[in-house]
Amino acid sequence: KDESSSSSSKGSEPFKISMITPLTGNNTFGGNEFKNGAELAIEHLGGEINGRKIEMEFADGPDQNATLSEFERLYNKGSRVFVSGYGSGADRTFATMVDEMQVLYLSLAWDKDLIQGKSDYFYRVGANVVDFSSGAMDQAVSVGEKYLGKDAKDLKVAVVYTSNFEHIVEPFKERAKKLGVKLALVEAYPNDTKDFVPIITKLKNTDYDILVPFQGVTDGTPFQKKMHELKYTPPLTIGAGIYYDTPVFSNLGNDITDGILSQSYVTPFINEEAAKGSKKFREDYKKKYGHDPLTHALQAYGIVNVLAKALESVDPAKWDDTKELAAAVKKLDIDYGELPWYWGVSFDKNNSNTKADKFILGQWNNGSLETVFPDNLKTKDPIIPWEKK
Amino acid sequence: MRSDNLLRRERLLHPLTAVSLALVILAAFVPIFGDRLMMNIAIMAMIYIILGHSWNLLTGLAGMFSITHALFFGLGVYGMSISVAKFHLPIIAGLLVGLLINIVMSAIVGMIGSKLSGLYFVMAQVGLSQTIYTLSIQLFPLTGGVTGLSMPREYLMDKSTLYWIALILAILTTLAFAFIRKSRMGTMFVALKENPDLSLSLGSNVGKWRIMATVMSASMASLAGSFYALFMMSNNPEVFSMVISLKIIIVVIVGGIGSVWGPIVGSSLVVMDELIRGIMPTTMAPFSVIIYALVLIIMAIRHPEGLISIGRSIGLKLEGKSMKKVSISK
Amino acid sequence: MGIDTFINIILNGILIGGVYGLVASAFTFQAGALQIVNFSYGSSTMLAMYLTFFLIKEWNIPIVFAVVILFALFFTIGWIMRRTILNNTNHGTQILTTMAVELVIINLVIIFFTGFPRDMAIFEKRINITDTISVGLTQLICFFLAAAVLVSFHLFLNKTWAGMSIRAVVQKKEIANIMGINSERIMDLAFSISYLIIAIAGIMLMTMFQVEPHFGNYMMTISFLVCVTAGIGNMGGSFLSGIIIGILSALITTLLGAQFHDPVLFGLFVLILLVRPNGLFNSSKRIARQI
Amino acid sequence: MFFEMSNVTKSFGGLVANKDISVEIAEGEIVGLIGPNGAGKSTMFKTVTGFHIPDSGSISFGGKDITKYEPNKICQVGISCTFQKSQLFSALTLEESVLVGAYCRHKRKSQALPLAHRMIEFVGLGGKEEVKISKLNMFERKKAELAAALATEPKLLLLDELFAGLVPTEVELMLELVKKINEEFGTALFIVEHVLRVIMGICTKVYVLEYGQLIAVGTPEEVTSSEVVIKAYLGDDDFYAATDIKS
Amino acid sequence: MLLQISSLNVTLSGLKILQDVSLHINEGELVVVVGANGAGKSTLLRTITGLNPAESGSIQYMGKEIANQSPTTLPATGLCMVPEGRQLFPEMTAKENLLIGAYHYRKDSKRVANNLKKVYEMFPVLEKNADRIASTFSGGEQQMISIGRGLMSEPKILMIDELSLGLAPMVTEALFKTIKELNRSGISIMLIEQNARQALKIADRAYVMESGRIVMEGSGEELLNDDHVRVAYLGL
Ligand SMILES: Nc1ncnc2c1ncn2[C@@H]1O[C@H](COP(=O)(O)OP(=O)(O)OP(=O)(O)O)[C@@H](O)[C@H]1O
Ligand SMILES: Nc1ncnc2c1ncn2[C@@H]1O[C@H](COP(=O)(O)OP(=O)(O)OP(=O)(O)O)[C@@H](O)[C@H]1O
Ligand SMILES: [Mg+2]
Ligand SMILES: [Mg+2]
Repeated sequence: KDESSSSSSKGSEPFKISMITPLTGNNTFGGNEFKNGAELAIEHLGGEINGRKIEMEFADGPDQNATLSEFERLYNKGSRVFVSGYGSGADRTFATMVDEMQVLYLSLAWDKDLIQGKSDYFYRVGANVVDFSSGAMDQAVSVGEKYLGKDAKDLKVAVVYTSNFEHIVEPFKERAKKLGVKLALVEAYPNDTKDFVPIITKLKNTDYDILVPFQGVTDGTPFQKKMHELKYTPPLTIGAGIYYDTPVFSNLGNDITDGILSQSYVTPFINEEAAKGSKKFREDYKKKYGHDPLTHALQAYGIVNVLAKALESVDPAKWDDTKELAAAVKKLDIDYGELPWYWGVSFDKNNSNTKADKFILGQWNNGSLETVFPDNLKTKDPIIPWEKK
Repeated sequence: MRSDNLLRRERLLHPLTAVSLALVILAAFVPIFGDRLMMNIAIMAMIYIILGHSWNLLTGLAGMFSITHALFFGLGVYGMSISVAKFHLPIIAGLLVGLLINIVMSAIVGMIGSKLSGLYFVMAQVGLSQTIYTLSIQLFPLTGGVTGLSMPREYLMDKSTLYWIALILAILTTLAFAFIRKSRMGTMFVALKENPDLSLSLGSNVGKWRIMATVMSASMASLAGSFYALFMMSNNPEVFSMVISLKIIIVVIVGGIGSVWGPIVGSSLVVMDELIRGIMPTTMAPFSVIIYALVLIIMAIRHPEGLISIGRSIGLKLEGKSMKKVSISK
Repeated sequence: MGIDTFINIILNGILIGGVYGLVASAFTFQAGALQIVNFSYGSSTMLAMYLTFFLIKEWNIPIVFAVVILFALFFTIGWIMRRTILNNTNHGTQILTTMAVELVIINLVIIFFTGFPRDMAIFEKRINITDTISVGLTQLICFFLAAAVLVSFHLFLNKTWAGMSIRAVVQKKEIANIMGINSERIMDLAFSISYLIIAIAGIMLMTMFQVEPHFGNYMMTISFLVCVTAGIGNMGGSFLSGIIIGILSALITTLLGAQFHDPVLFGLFVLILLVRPNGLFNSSKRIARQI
Repeated sequence: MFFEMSNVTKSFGGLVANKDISVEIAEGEIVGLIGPNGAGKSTMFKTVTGFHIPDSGSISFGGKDITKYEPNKICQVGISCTFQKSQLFSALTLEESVLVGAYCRHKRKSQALPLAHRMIEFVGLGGKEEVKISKLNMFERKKAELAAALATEPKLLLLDELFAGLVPTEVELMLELVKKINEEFGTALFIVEHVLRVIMGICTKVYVLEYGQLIAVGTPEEVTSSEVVIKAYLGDDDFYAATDIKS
Repeated sequence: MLLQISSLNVTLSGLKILQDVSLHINEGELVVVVGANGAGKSTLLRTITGLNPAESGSIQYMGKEIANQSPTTLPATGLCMVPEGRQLFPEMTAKENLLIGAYHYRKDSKRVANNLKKVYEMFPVLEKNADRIASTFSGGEQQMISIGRGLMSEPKILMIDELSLGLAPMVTEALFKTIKELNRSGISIMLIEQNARQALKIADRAYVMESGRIVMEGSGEELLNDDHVRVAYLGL
């Protein structure tokens, strides 16, 4: 009945895109980046598409059940199109229920098994974790081959990570096994570890070629600082994204960060020509929010742009018909580089984006992150080993 | 005259409490049928009622301060979701698996609780729950790590079905609590809380009762957890988090500790939390938490015996008594 | 593994243990001596860290003034908290109100300082003992500071009239009153002093760690662990148990692997508690059956 | 023997609170235990009831060795006690408090409740079942304690200074009650008391303890006239000897 | 007149506990209050020290109104109560318990040491076990600590609630003598005692309290010979 009453004014009302993301609680930091990114996307779109106004509607989802409850609230208020917020633990829930509710849901969650069979309304637009972390292994191997002169069989890799990232590291390890790469050290430490001396000592006593840390902002900083204090520099570090490619990391100072490589999911610090609008995003973001954007912000910016592409292809008056809109999303076929986050869009039969599979390798150089791989995105050539410089 | 007295007291147990309880809950939620958000909030409130009774049993009655109560809840969630999502067992099996894990776990906690008291017991629980939390993340192949597992989509239930199940579970646990409170077990629980040494000297096997209290309480929490897994259609280490534990404690203390009505009254907080978050504009989200916190503080200072003390002071005669003091130091 | 490495790890464990001791000292004092269970302890420390950062790094206030401001502020916070929400002995109420205060602090920090992690970007100076063995300077300072704080708390409680009257008030308020002790005043003062210690700890920690709004959780766990394993209210023991925890966790990580850190450490402490139900350093004689 | 302590020693650190104590009590007997403050009387009771484990020696009851029993087990074999420092469940009602004791014998509420009511009636608190223990005055509390202990249906009841703080009229009432316990239930009693009226009035045998050691045993008359006891405990003033005892 | 109480009424949790109580203590007097359990004796003392609120009536101490005054100011003026049921600080040592009594003149360490010595002389057991935790003392020993703590405060007027509770006859005797001596040395004493006979023997004056009212007043001698008292409180 809700729909019939409002049908008369359809098309003239602003169109709402909803995002539930943690604005309080433990993940406030990433949540706000998400919010900023989406906000900026709407601004860049001029607040309208094809003449109809579009608006973001945000809600605070500090935890799983609050997210669900906010979802229901927004649904009650008429929201039918959602993009997922940072670390949304409730995406699994939504994956099961949006079809029944006929809600279009674009997710950035990257769990491999997120989608249970065929769905008409649930789309995973971002990368999945297995691609990402086996990608990191591949990067390590290709760096090894190209710069260290070792092929996979001879390469020795050390991994350190918080146990929070077990699900990311697992595919990494599997990939290593498959490629025959030797894992010289695998060290998972508890989330709130503050004392890294024992782990660093272990590293010191391990013979390896490449260190791959999977670390977040809370543990990455102390870890790197401690290494610096102990005057220890690993032979080569390839951070598995997450934190190593954020501006926060560069705050540590050049003598620490310089030379460190990092795989990124998506990053605004790439060759401007390769991804349309990435520079504009980067600059405007900094202007508006006072700091360089994190990957998170770009993801949110990106997903709103993906949705915008779908909206463009549908008559604004029909946007409220989610079925039609969902079909338009499904039909999307966007090439790599057309969106600011570089990824393309093309959904497989389970609505998983098959063009969110290219990852970027960057290197810190004088406090800024230069993209060094793949070649079409790179802004600089890598310097390996760093001492060569 | 004596037997007359006896009769009156025995009757107090079920029918009256049950009927009035059911009516109150129903009346409170009649307007919400069909409204998904309201049903959602109601379901969360029911879950906290169940958890509240569970905590109240252990802490309010038996006096064992349970600081990481989400541990039992979380095990219930994992029992259900692992059984169903990983091993494709039926729901009832998931429920039983959750119960079983919880019974084992709570027997351990109870055993520790019969040796330790006060902050020492609290500390031991923090240790155990931290360990389980870590394991829930590290045993990635089994548990799905931080991202958890998805329940198969065919188990998705209608909101109103979920609502009715939650309601029934809440009523059942309320009755169970009321019954236990009046039974031998309840008397023994309160006795050991009030004065363990005297209980011992009156022949009560304090250690056994402590374990019993923990097991009973954990089973209730497990029920809530298993239901939550069906409600959320997934699991997530978040369910072991301190946030949930603290919320359970807050709900009961605000309601009135030791009383059957405590958790029911206190669950209004869950509703309040939702409402404040709903009313405040998103940009003010941190402010809404602050408001919530301030309300808590004022509540705690003005009505240290819980909200039901207000009811009592305006003449409502609610069954049960609040036990003013929780003590977690020795 | 060489002997040097081993010594290094143990030394580091001892020093970080000292830091744990410092973090926990005020908590031990509050929970043990004042019988106030302060769940906002962690976030108070976090607040001290943020303020340190902003006073010194962002607002460029000279260090001496910054410290004075911080002290004044924290003393006041302690005083106000004790006056308004902690002037009762009911642990249930205390838990409730302090948890609420924690929410307030965290969200105020988010509002005013954003959730962005902050780091003083100071690098710890290492003091080389031999070529291969070295210790961190701040850690060393913390170590001695912790020892000093805990020892002076201990002496204060046991050897001064004020300390004795605090214990008296905590144990039997009414009787302390009729003996002429102004229980409210003395508790206010004691609690405010404990907040000074939190300010000190905050400053020290800020030089070593990066802070974000939820950093307090970690403080809380550590304080809890240290306080309880030592035996609640046992100041001297806290310092020792901080060190033991430091060494143990270093050893577990080194010998078994970091992924076993939590289960083994916590498992060990549950066991220790079962064997010594009143903490490592409390003799059971102190806790006699009152029957 | 019905109840027997043989050569029990208990020390706290360096302090020997009980040294080589041997005590015998026959079924249905009323035995007293007196001695100066700090002599070790309460310690002895706590050892019997299982709150202390003796360093050496053994305790047997009804032919069973109960030396290492836990307090609740001891209660179940039939020894109950009241404590010197009044012990109560202050948040419970009188009825519930006594029920705790009654549950020691009966698992079902339907059986335990009548027993509890009987005991409440017996000690003369009938009508106060619903009153919170914390609302009772001292005399009533003492009776409540007694009722709870009685509800465990003990064969031996230890009373640690049950009469302390009662005015003489109340002492008499309580004395009647205690006598009635012995007569009606055949319960043996072991009584620690500084109120000599009690010891003289009902005990058939009195043990005297000083510095943890038994220094005398005998009938009340024998004991109170013994030089050692007068010197250690009663004092040479004729005050007690004269009036209290005779009355 | 040192202490003058007139028409004192006290209501606690809705119950009238004391009704129209008037009594006084002169300088240097030893006054005994007897009464059955629950008569309100302890409540009277608690009201004088300000632990319970007085509803109406006045309590004048050395000519000053002290009803409903904060208890903390009293010790310095020489008003001290030894509470019922010992009320020691259970986790402090015997010595510390005694020292707390000297809190209000704590700066004068000589005076403290002096008084401590006196108390130790009175109760040698305490000196021997000075550093033991109070809760491990026997019942009687705890009573000694409690009385000692009261004496430490150098009272002008000492109010003792249930002096002989749990004390062995010999100690009780000695204590009564001591009390009398203290009284002779100039301390006024108000004694609440179940052992009415002995108490009345040493009393200058005495009051009988029943259900919250003073029902009788007279010299110790008079009351000892009063029929009602003999029946109700002496058990004769
Ligand atoms: N837990 C304990 N630790 C150390 N000493 C103790 C402990 N319990 C009792 N004592 C000491 O043992 C001795 C005997 O104490 P107990 O309580 O048995 O005396 P009592 O004969 O009951 O005296 P009273 O008549 O005063 O109650 C006393 O000196 C007492 O201080
Ligand atoms: N806080 C209170 N609230 C309600 N009633 C109280 C309170 N304190 C005492 N009473 C009641 O007041 C009456 C007098 O108590 P009080 O302790 O003064 O008597 P008492 O003469 O000292 O007796 P006892 O010999 O038992 O010490 C008792 O019936 C008691 O139950
Ligand atoms: Mg004794
Ligand atoms: Mg009294």
